[in-house]
Amino acid sequence: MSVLEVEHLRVEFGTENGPVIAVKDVSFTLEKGEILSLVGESGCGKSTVAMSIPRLLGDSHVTLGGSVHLNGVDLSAYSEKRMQEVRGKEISVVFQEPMTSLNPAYTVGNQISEVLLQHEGLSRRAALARAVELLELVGIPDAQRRTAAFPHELSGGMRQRVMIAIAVACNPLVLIADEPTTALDVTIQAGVLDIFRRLRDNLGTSIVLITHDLGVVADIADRVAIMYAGRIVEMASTAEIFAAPTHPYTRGLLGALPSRAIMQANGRRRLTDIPGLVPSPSTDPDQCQFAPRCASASIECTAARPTAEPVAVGHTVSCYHPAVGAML
Amino acid sequence: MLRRTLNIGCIAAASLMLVSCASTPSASPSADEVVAGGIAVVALSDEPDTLDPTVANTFVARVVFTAFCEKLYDSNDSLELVPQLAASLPVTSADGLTVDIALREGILFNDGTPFNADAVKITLDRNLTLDTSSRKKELAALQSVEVVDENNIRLTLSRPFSPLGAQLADRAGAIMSPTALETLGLDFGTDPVCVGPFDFTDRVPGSEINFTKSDYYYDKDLVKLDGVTYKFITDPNIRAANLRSSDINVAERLNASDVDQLDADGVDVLDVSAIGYQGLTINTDPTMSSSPLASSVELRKAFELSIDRDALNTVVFAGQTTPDCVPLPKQMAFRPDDIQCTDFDSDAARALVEASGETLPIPVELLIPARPTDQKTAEVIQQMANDVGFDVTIKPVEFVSALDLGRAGDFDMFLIGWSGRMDPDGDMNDLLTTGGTNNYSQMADSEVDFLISEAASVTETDARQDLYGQALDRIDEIKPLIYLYHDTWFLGLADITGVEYSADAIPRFKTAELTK
Amino acid sequence: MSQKLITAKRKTVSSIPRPRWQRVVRRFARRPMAVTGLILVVGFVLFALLGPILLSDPNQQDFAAILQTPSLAHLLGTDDLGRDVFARIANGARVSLMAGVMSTALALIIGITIGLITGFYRGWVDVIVMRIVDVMLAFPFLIFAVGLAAILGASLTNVIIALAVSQVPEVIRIARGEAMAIREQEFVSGAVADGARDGTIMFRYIAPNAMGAFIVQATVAIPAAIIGEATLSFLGLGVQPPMSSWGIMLTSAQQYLAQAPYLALFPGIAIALTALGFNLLGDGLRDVLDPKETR
Amino acid sequence: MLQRVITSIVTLFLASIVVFVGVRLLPGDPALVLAGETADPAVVAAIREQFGLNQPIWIQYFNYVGQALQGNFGVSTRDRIPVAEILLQRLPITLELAGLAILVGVLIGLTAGIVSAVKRGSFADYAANAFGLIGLSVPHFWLGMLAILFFAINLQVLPASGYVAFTEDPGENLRRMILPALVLGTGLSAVLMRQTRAALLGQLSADYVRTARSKGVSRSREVKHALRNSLTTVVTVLGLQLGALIGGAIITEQIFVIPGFGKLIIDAVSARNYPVLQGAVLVAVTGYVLVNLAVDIAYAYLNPRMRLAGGAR
Repeated sequence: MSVLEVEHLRVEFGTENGPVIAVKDVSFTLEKGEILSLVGESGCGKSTVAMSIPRLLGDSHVTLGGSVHLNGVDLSAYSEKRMQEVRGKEISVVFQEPMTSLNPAYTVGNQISEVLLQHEGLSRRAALARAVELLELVGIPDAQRRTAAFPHELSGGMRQRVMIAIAVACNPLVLIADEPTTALDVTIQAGVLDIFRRLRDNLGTSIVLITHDLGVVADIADRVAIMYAGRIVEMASTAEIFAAPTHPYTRGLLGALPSRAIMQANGRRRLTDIPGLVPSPSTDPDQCQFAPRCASASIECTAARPTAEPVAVGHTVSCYHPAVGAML
Repeated sequence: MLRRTLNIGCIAAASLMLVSCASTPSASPSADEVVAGGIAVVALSDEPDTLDPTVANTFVARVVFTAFCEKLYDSNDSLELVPQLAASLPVTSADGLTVDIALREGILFNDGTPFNADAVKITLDRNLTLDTSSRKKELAALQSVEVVDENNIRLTLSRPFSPLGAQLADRAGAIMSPTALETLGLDFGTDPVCVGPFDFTDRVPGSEINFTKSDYYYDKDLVKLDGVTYKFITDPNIRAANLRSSDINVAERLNASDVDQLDADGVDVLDVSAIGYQGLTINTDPTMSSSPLASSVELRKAFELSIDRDALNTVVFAGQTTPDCVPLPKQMAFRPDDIQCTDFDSDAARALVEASGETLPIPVELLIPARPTDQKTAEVIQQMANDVGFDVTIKPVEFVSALDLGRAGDFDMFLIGWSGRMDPDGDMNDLLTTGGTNNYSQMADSEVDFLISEAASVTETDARQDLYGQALDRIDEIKPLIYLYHDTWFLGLADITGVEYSADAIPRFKTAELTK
Repeated sequence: MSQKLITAKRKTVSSIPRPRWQRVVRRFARRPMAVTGLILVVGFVLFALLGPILLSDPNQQDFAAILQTPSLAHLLGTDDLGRDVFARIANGARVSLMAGVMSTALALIIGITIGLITGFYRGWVDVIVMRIVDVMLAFPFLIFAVGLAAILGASLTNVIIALAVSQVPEVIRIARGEAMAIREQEFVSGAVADGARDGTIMFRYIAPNAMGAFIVQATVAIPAAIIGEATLSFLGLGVQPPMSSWGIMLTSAQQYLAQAPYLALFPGIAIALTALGFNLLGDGLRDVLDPKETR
Repeated sequence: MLQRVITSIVTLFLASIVVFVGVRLLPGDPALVLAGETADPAVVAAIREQFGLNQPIWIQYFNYVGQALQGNFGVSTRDRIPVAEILLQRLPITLELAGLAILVGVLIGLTAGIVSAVKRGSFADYAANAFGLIGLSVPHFWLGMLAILFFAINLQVLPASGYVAFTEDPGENLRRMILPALVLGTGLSAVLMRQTRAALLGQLSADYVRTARSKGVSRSREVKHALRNSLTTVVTVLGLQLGALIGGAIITEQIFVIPGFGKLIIDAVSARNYPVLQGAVLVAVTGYVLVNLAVDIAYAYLNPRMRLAGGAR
């Protein structure tokens, strides 16, 4: 049984300008000790997927569809109260912005202990002691002293490590990491990824890693799901994706992968070098959403939406014109 | 023109007023039970200035003085002189230059020190010499004070001056304890000691002044209250409200519009036509005022004709003031009996305006102190005068600045009153005489000057009355001032009886008693 | 919040960013409260403009009709001199709106100019100006306004000056802050690099981008100034009779609180509704324009 | 923080000059006020000399500041009572009024603001918003008049005005303070409600609240996280609102006839009582500056980021 099963996830936001369907139909599974990477451009809905699994989008303007099973239990049936017991304990999250994701008014130790107090029933003193261990675990030197520090006294990389310490404090089954390295320097990125790898290896944590950085994917992910306009368009093992990308969009992404040299000179570069615009998220026509930007689009692409078809073992793709073979 | 013919209506109205004015010692209509002792709480309309009779200037301070600081003389219902600390009325020599005053014997100040001729001399000398003495001018005719013996003093005057007695019935005649003066000097007002039914306890600035019954007062058997507290409540509505709720026992100067309601609520209301007047002072110096009014008696007359004093009284004062056209109050013995006012006649006024040959409308800038009632009065006058061809613009200025402007002659017309004095001299001299400090109208008329100074030196009442009559006639011809009305003041009483409220509109609590 | 997820962090920096006005209008129109505010404000402006034409003379006294309760002849009754309260409220609307709008406009003009200059140049100009601003801000608004009005003397012009001067320090602070923030942005540094003149940068580049903040400040300041005018008039430091102002009407109404409470009611409602209109309008504009929301 | 203290002192020094000059710019001669109706020019001159009004203004200023620093603010021109004594007498009254008003304001404003932000879009939110907007739009003095009309004239349950010292009769003192404190507190609570709501809403959508949520904490703990960071705003607003509160107190004291600081200032203006006016305004300004200094210190306490940075904004 998979640790996490996401089926036909759909997320709709009500906004002033009408509904926005950020996630249209996403299904995937996550096995124990697996690192799955969700990849896509900004606005493709990958962060929304990450946030909707532990139901963190909690707002009256959000409509969730589909189901999420954790170890076979349907979380969509859970009340908000029961979800609170899941969050931080079974499923925890590392967010994208280390600068703002910690409460500036509380000490680091305080914020780590909070989750322990909540779920582990530890005393304040024991929780604080455990916080020191966790800080050591994520590689923060002088951990004892750091527990008394306020977030603003730490660097971005350190803060992200604190976030990870919070996320792993209760040995969660699933760790969702939403672009955990995007805001960090390249040198620090490697360290953070290393922590993830160790967690998986030592604790068997399953990880959903949201990123748009194919370098990170190649470095750490076991499996990759490529998202476009609220849907997964291709899913395969990391090796397979890089070796034999099949969806024209995936191929475009890989083609647009900047060389290391460019990445270092301009860290903010984004994967938008495929011609054309991301489609409007407010509609969901019955067609391939990538068609307008696709070189191999044909009449049938705009007639009906392609379904996910296997092209190899563990490799599915939603396309009428899957490309075959390695990229040139 | 002031015609000396008899007018039934006017006199009748006046006598009606007199009936209500002269309601001296307060009747206690309800057969309420009298309570022994207690402290009467009195709401004043403003905060008094310093309680030093030599320098004090506010009306409310005069009210407070009656509690603890008696004078050589006092006034009765007709504003005539009666002895208070003096044993009898002053005796003036034939040439009018020497005045002998006999003092009451065996009287003690509230600090237990004896009241005698020496004390009187010290007070009067202080009034004459202190730099900041506001009494100097009132006692200008007084040259020196001589102690004849323990209980007699002799005043030497530089000129005959019959209003002297009246001055000694006011702050100039309030005798201070020499011991207290010695200790406090300039700060006498912070802990004043005089002869009086009550003794100063303390003062809370902005809030209240407290007095307790004096142990040394000569009439202390008549004093029933344990003490009096004067609170300062500037808003008349609030004075009325507090009276209604019995938070206070007495409220001074209530709104005319509140009187009926208070009556209905069982609060006794006494009224007195105040001795002061309200009027329109016209700048008669064309070099100072550019309004044609400055140089034209006819236009000033037209302005007076345009004003309906009765309507003003009804609209602004709910019919509670006493419309009048002379400075002297109706209860004053010196007031000529046969005063006839210029009646409201807008047609006549318009005719005069049109005959003036000036470009219409005729501009008049009306300077007023920025106070609600003055503003309302000004608005009504504006409408009345504009109806006949004037163009009145109202210039409200904060009170003190308005006085500044008035003194400087920087106005066309000034809505300003005078608080009134016991003696007619105090209502006319300096206000209408050439070069007077308070002669805002800049009037300079030798006939008026002569009549007013002559009236002050004559001692006989009929002769004085006649001279003032002549002066008022002459003033009416020149019209430097359009007198409008005498205020009526209302004193509200709740659970208290025996309050004296006489012609000078100063409530006295010597014989007051609280009731249940 | 939902907006943020979709469009966040996609700021184009190549050209001078400006709010798209059509979108602003559309978003504004979707807010019923904001539209209510606009209607109230426009209503009072029309009332102030048309009142004197359509209604009777607000200063016409009628001694035969004193303190009359509302009737068909006098919609809101008559006051203590028999004047029509409705006409006087219309007249007062003019004074209120003039005082509110003109003092705020004056404060904005002075404050923005000084604020932009100090925020742009900084240095000793900034130090001196900010000291002065601190001193001015050390005085509570009403004490400052009361003092100024007392020194200048009571008149509408002086009330406008007093209210404007009292508002200036706040505007300086905002303009200075905006200037300092916007100055650092890329399109400004670009313009600097292109050799644009200081004045051009301040008023062509910085000012238009701070416009949102200024408009928001204006909508906060106008109702405050309207209430300020009423308060000063109430204390006798504002416009003077026979000119009517809502504050003055309330002063005289105080005397008749028990007899004729409607005299106190209507001018107060007028003040409250006008201020409410501007506040609603301001809230709406803030939602639509405020740069803070997108930051 | 030291720099902040120095700035405050400089501000106060400059403010004292402004007060001194401002008071002397008031039209109307205080000596003339004292001299009264009959105002003898000689008396006026004597009064001027007695109060040092005939000296050049800078000499008057330095004399004044020298004395003021020793706690001597001169004597009231009206009754020769030391100004310091008068101020000490009036200050507690206004402090009581302001304290009660702040209590009312904070109780209503903070509660309404929190409820409205947490229950965004609910009926309570709309009600709180309506209250905030109306409270912001209604002038104090009118509210005071309505309160008098309703409670004192119509219902006759509370006194229209007047003041009884707390030491004299605590119950009566509070009874008389209810209406003024409510009137003064309402305006404050409206502002506070709006600011609390805005700040809390902003903080509730902050990333760290999402973090807290991801930890599985309850809604109330989430709000606590956000509230802790909103308090800086609330405290700052409270400090800045003190100015409005002093202004409001002037009007409120005027309407309810409370012999506090506000009434003292207004009375002193009309009586041209220079020493009292100067003293009162200076104390008001000093209080305002000191409270805002205290706010900055509190701010530093509530916001750890400021502790090291050592200065506000």
